[in-house]
Amino acid sequence: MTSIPDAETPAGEVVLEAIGLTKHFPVRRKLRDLFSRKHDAVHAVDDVNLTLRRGQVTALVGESGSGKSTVARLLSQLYPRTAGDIRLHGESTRVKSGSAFRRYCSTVQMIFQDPFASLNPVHTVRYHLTRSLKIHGHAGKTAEDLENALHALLNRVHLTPPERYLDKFPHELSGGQRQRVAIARALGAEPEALLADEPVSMLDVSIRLGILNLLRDLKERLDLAILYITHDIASARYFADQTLVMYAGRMVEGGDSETVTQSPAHPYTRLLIDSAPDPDRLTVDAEQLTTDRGNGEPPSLIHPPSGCRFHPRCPMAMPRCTTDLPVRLEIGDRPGHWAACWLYDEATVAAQQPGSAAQPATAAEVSK
Amino acid sequence: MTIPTSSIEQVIPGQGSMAQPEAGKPAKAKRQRFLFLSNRKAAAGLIILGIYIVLAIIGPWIAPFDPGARGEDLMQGPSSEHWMGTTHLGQDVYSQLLVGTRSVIFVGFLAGIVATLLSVIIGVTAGYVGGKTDEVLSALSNVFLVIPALPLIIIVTSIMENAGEWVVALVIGFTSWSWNARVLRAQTLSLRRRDYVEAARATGERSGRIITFELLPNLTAVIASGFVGTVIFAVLSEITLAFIGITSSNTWNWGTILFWAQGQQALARSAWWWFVPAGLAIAILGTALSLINFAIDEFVSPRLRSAGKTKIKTNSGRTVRMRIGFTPVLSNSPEPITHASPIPVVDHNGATPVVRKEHAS
Amino acid sequence: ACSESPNAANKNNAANGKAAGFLSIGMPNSTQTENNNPFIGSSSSSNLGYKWMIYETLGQWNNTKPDQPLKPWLASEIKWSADWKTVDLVIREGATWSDGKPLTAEDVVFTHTMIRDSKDGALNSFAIPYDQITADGNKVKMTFKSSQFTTHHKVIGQIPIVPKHIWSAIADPATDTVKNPIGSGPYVLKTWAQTGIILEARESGYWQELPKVKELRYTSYSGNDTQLTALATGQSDWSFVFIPDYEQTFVAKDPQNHKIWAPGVLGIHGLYINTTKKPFDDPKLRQAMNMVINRTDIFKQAEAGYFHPEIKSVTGLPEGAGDAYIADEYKGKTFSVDVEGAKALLASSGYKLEGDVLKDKTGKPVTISLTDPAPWSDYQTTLEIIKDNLSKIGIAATVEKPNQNVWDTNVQKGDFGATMRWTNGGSTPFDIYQTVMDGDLMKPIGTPAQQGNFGRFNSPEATAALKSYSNATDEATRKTALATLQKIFVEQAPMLPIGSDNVGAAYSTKKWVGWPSDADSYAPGQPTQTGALMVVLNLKPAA
Amino acid sequence: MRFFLQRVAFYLFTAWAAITLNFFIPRLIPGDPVQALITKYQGQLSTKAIESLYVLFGIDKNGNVWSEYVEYWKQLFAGDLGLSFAFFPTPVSEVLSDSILWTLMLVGVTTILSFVIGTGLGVLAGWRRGSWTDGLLPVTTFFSSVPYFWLGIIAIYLLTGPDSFFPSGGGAEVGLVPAFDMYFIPSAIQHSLLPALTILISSVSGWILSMRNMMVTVSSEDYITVAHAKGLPERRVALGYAARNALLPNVSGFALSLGFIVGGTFLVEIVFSYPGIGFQLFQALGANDYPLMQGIFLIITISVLVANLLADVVYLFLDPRTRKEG
Amino acid sequence: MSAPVLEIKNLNVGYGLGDQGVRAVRDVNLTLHRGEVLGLAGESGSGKSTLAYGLTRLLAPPGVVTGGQVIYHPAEGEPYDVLGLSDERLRKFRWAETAIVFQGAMNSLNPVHKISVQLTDVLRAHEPKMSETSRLARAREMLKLVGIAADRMDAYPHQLSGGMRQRVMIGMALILQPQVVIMDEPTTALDVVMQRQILGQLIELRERLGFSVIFITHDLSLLVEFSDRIAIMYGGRIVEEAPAAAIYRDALHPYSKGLLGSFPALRGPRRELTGIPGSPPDLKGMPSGCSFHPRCPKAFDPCAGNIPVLGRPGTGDGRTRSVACWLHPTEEPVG
Ligand SMILES: Nc1ncnc2c1ncn2[C@@H]1O[C@H](COP(=O)(O)OP(=O)(O)OP(=O)(O)O)[C@@H](O)[C@H]1O
Ligand SMILES: Nc1ncnc2c1ncn2[C@@H]1O[C@H](COP(=O)(O)OP(=O)(O)OP(=O)(O)O)[C@@H](O)[C@H]1O
Ligand SMILES: [Mg+2]
Ligand SMILES: [Mg+2]
Ligand code: NI
Repeated sequence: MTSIPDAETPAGEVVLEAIGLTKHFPVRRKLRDLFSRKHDAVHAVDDVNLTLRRGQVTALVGESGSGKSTVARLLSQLYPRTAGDIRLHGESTRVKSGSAFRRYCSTVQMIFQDPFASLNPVHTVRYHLTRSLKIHGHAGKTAEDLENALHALLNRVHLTPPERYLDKFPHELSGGQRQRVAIARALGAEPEALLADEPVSMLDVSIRLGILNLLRDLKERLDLAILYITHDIASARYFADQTLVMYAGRMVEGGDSETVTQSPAHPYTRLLIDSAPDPDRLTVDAEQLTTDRGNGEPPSLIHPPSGCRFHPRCPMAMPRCTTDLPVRLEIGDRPGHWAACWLYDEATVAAQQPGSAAQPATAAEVSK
Repeated sequence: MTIPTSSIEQVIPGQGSMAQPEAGKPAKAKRQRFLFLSNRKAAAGLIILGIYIVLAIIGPWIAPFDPGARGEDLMQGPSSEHWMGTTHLGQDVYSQLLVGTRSVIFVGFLAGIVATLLSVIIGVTAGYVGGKTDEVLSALSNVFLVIPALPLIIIVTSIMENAGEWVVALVIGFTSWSWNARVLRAQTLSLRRRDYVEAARATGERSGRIITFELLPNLTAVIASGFVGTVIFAVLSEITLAFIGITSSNTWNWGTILFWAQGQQALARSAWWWFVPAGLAIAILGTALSLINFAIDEFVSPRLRSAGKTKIKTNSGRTVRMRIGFTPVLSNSPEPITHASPIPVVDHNGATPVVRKEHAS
Repeated sequence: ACSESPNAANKNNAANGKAAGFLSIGMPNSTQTENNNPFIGSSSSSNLGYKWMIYETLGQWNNTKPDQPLKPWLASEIKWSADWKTVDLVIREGATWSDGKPLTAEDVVFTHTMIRDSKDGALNSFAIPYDQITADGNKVKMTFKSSQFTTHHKVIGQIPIVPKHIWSAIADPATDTVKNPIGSGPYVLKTWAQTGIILEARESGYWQELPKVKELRYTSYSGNDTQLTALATGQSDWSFVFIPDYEQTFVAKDPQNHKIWAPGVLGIHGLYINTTKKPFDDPKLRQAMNMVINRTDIFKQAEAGYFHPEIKSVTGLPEGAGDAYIADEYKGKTFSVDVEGAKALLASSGYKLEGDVLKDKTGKPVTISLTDPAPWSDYQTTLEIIKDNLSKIGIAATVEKPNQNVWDTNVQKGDFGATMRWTNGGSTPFDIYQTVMDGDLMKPIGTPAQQGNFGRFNSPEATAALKSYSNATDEATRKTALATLQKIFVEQAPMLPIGSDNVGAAYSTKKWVGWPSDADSYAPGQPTQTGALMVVLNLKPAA
Repeated sequence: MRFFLQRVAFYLFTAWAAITLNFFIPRLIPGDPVQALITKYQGQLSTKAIESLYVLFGIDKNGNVWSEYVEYWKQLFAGDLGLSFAFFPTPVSEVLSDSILWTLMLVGVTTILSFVIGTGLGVLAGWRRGSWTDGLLPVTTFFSSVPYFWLGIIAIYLLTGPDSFFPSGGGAEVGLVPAFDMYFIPSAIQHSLLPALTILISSVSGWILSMRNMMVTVSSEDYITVAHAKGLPERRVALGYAARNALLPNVSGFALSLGFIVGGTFLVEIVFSYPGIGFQLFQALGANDYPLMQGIFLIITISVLVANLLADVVYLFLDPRTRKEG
Repeated sequence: MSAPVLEIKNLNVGYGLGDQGVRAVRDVNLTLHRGEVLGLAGESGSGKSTLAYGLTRLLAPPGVVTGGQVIYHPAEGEPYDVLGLSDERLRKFRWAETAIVFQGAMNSLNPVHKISVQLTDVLRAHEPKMSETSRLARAREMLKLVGIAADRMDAYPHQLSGGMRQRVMIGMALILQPQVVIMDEPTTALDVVMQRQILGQLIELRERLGFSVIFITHDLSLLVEFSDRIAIMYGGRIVEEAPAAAIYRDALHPYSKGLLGSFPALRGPRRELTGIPGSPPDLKGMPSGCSFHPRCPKAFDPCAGNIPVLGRPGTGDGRTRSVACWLHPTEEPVG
């Protein structure tokens, strides 16, 4: 068993970059709105910036529905974006289908959350991998080349000996093995960036570690840029170099993983970390730093709260939070640590009492 | 005319009632292909259907008489010479039945194939492509669903001059695809959102390939069940058309036999041998096809399988039915079943643990 | 409310037996809608024939004895001029409409004038060439543009007379459904329902003795089989329907009472041959075909031994009704199957029988397609038998079963090999021969010939003879013309006659007796014929 | 509400397309009503009548199809379906109103009965799997594979006769006028028993099967286990929880089957001489009676659509998930 | 330690019979004491849910209870065996004495009935004499207890968020004031924030109402935080059972250790993660002896041969815990 060492890697070359990435899903119009001009939309992702660098893992954490998967799908160009830009090696790209899409695919590959669903039950492991190799032209010329390439792929994800797995159907594999096949399929394209959308959340606790270690190992050997999406902030701490926190479609905090998890700046990150089960906290109602005022309910993404989207639940909310969208503010404890929260704007804190605009605990619930 | 059973009523598109291939345990592809045959219903259905197909092929050769040839014995009951008796013209009913099998099977299958192809093309395209295409294709299938099929078939066959089996089959095929198309569209819609389809796209597969290699194999059961349903419908339609004298087919089929029998008041003349066998032949063929359809349904949704034991004997000898909500208790003695050994007092320090490989990954 | 319901009175079904003083009449004519307009063929009153119980004609024609003069009915005297272009009528005194008003010559003039003057001749379904129609007291005089010798029975015997005081108020007699029919007949409409139409006898005012049958119940069954079931079970007392194996399926159910009577009339069924198709343009070939057809088999197997009485005379004229018209030359000449004779005839005409294939003069095998709509099972059976018969002389026939519309179109356009079809019927053999041979009706192949001569039989001689027959003013001319027609028909065999129409009936004597029979064929037996009224008036309760 | 309007728009479109097809298709049949009429009366109607019939039916002028189509819509909006040819000159609307009630009574009631009985048995078969109900399926399957008409004819042969309780055909006793009285109703019911039984026997298996399958599927849902865990009485679990939910998908199937009432069972009407609309359609087909065909197709189309619309609405009530908040 | 409410004695539960059958729960002995939270952990497929459903006879076919007893000690009266109850008595027993909160609240609530109906249903079945208004009042009271406004009574399940639905389920479980509440992964579908809130609420309610809880999850760190005692399952058997703190600090069974070593910790120094090599056993072909031995880093000779029995280990706190491992010789077997 290898333990995961601290994330301390030099900043590599930027592979993929998202700038002001935005995705709104249109909502089917209701009859009432037929005559109004307003178009409702789910604001799934708003103004997201992130950078994936060679040989680095960037974690994206956030609660369910905060838009993490949407970011991944936008980055893999499975969804067209509403606004913003995606830059591959600094070049703006927007592809939908055809050969341009395949070219893009060969650099950016995605791994899905559920290994039970992401492999077609009617095809063998061989079929899945062969397709990936063939589409991206890594299958070689002869059948032998192909066979070699397949073996190499399976070896790379530690499914050895490869012959034992090649002709199996997905249902004959365990969850961990399936996820390895899915990873191998992604690797078949020889990508530079890997978007892993909750790759372990459907797996058993004892198997998770193996997959994470594998990803980590691949990152190092193949110098991959990895986006690791999860809602398990603890695993981000162990696995990722950087961690970004998302709330209701927006980035609220970012920085290197250790800093973000150990000294969270944004009240939401704090809430998240406090809520994570902690075996060391043996008394249940230990003093809590942050209390959730929103009954644990995320806000509506169709009509997101004005200002900071977290303000209805935030115990530290100030009047300004309800009106103005917070900007990224440097925290200053570690380089690169930032939070989008007015608490770190000295002028605001000076003028307004933190928590002065916090709503009573049940307010959010009634408004549902 | 009956609405084909099974596939129609049970699957209500849009409501997702279609038994989804179990998400947790994806259809056990290869092994289950053979498992399908081990289903008693499927086996029985396929054997009967097989016999019919064989008869359809060799029927005209093994028929003892020319089905249209007049004979000396008029309206005779079954005898050693005429196993199923004769008609008012002295024709051999048994030969007519044998010769008629080909037409029935031919029309049934051709119509089934045409309708299935159409439904797959239209349903899957609508479901996969979505958007405007979907709207147009859905509207098309709905129109065909609303138009009453049998009268339409009657009209169209009457437009065709001398409509032979081909025409009848094609007309039935072209008018009866809509239901299956709807079912397939709904299924495709749900499949399209499956991760493995998205994953195939993310790998860089083309749409055509995704449809044919990722979607269609997973729709096989639905398609097959639609096919079987259409075959039943086509067979019943052909027979109905022949019975009411709409089709002008010059060849024999069971409907023709019934048409003649009814025209000649076979039953009123107590000539049951003329009227009953053809009807039974239809019913048995229909039953065989329904059995296959049930089997497909069960294949798709293992929950429907009632095979296996449903009754179970407790240790005290009582028989209880397995049912939801009340798990049978075979015995409630507090004795352990596997006798675990009490752990002997071992010299803890003396033992040498066999250390296993530490690196699994 | 129950006691006021018409159902209260009608509720006594067939099971009540003789005590129920009604007669149930059934026809296999499927559903009806309430329409009592006597001038429209599709009305329920025409379909089921009850219009003849409500409305009457000037004279009564007995189809089974077509050569006999019409029986005076509403006209007490009927007198045609020698050229059959003028008729003088005396209208019966004492007849009244069921609303009590008297029937007068005015009503007769009104009826015929209405038909004559109807827009585009919509009501003139017999295409009668009316000229003048005038009344003088109780006398009516009608003149016509051409001789009515072949159609006089229609003018007098098949046009119902309607009351002027009612019909003059009807805006469009061609599209009025006449919900409340007022006629001069012995019955009035009591209730109309899909399940059955009930007519009840008038209480008074009928010009002759009132009928014994106080109530008539007409039912339209969905088809032959249901009608037959009704007959067999005694639900219908009287009907006209094709009954396969009638001995077993009908008579045997009540041998005492169940009777079939099927007198032939002057209208026949036969195999029309497309005379434009080679080699069937050769009369010799057609003759040979005529010689091998087994009409007895067809009669027994296809027509259940009664329905289309077998035609025996080579002239195609039915036994009984046609006897009087057979030319001397052909008296006693009857059909018989003569395969050897046919072979000899063919051989002598240049055909070769090689094995069982007949080759024509050019050496091509002779084949023919026989066609008729599938649902007509008697025709289909006939074709099967003919096919079998033709194979005896080496002609390979196929039987086709196009759908009825297609068949109709094809037959009219002359796109067929041979087909079983009927001819028009009438009071003389004229209609039969006209339908088959009239050159005036002939149309080129491809143009629909709606009125007749579907086989495109081109014989100016026959056309002339037909004209001469219908326009003749003396019996001798007619006789010659008819003889010519028969000679052509026999020698050229443009159509091979098979059976005749019949106007008989299936009836039960359980409740009512006095039905027409071979011994006393005083009227046609078919309940939808005009003469049905004569039958009803003649019925008496069974002892 | 939005859902509802959307459906209505969709139905209107489908109705338009179907009615248009219904207009054109009958016109493609070769031949015309006059020919059909002459042929129907083989020899009884003189060929001389042909001309007057063309005049009578008003089809002597060669109108173009397009203007006929426009005319048809105009008439339709005026509620005028034209005059039937087969029953000339009865208006189509009258022909329809005479026959539709019979069909509704016989086939409609039977379809509903079949649905109710089939669903009931299906609930039982799905709930008590492994009991005697398992034997139900093969038997009903066999019967459902038998053509209606065959079953009906055999039933007539075996069960009717002069002394039988079952009449061999017809809608009611001869001479009874449709009315809600003590004479007509019992007679109508008596006459409908045998055809109803035929339809019932051959259609019930479909419902049993689909309901059983849905019951089986629903029975393994968690909320059924929860209902058991709550200690609810078995009846409550079986009906209030399992059957209630299993019924939902069958509702739209039922709606669709209502549409088959007219088109699907006309053979029963023919075999039993039942004066319903399916039989009327069959006659219209034989008589090239376009106006009547169009009228009947219109009824079928509209009834299917209305049934579906109703099903949507019923669904809205039965399944709260389709109801939108606000 | 207080008196037991539920004693599970050598419970065996399987799926199917004969050679097709699998034995998913094997000779499980477990005691739930009054007022305690007993955590049940183990990886996926180890038989946790099977145990929970088996002891209440709620397993759907082909599940069968092949042996064992579940002795329930009612608040007053004699203890009795739940598995021996007649169907009628079992129905009465259910929910009134033992309520279950299932894994997915989404699927536990019938989508077509209002939640008020589903709440009062229980009362109608178990307390038929109660009037309709008092039923509704009681239902409202329960909703308030779990922090849901009473005006949501007439909502349908789909109109509630996942967390609210789970609360409704908890409220429903408590409506008859049962002695035992079984919770099968009640929060796995929820967000951590929500999870904490709901569990916090539950623990608080337990304090007030005094019921006992069997809490099932595979998230050991969650269990350690929330439960009093923890039982670890592996391959259908309980392999270790001890107070939460004891397990966390000093797990005896190598499997428990492995499980604890699989969770990255959020706080404190970075611990070395060991994980557990290999994959879970196949229930149909269970390894001989201790079923964990093929994956066990400390396996030695006896492990492959004999199945170790659950017993008190000879450690200092041996009175309060038990383990089934050849490395830890027992002083007395449990059960
Ligand atoms: N195709 C879509 N159409 C409309 N809304 C969508 C669509 N996909 C996602 N959404 C909405 O966008 C928001 C973000 O969804 P997303 O799947 O990205 O969340 P997530 O962070 O990945 O959640 P999870 O942790 O549950 O996977 C959600 O509110 C979701 O309902
Ligand atoms: N219907 C069934 N037929 C056969 N085996 C089954 C069935 N249901 C469950 N099993 C098996 O029984 C074993 C125990 O399953 P169970 O659901 O109790 O595990 P669990 O510990 O609750 O797992 P999880 O954490 O995934 O919920 C598993 O190995 C499973 O494969
Ligand atoms: Mg996601
Ligand atoms: Mg579980
Ligand atoms: Ni005839």
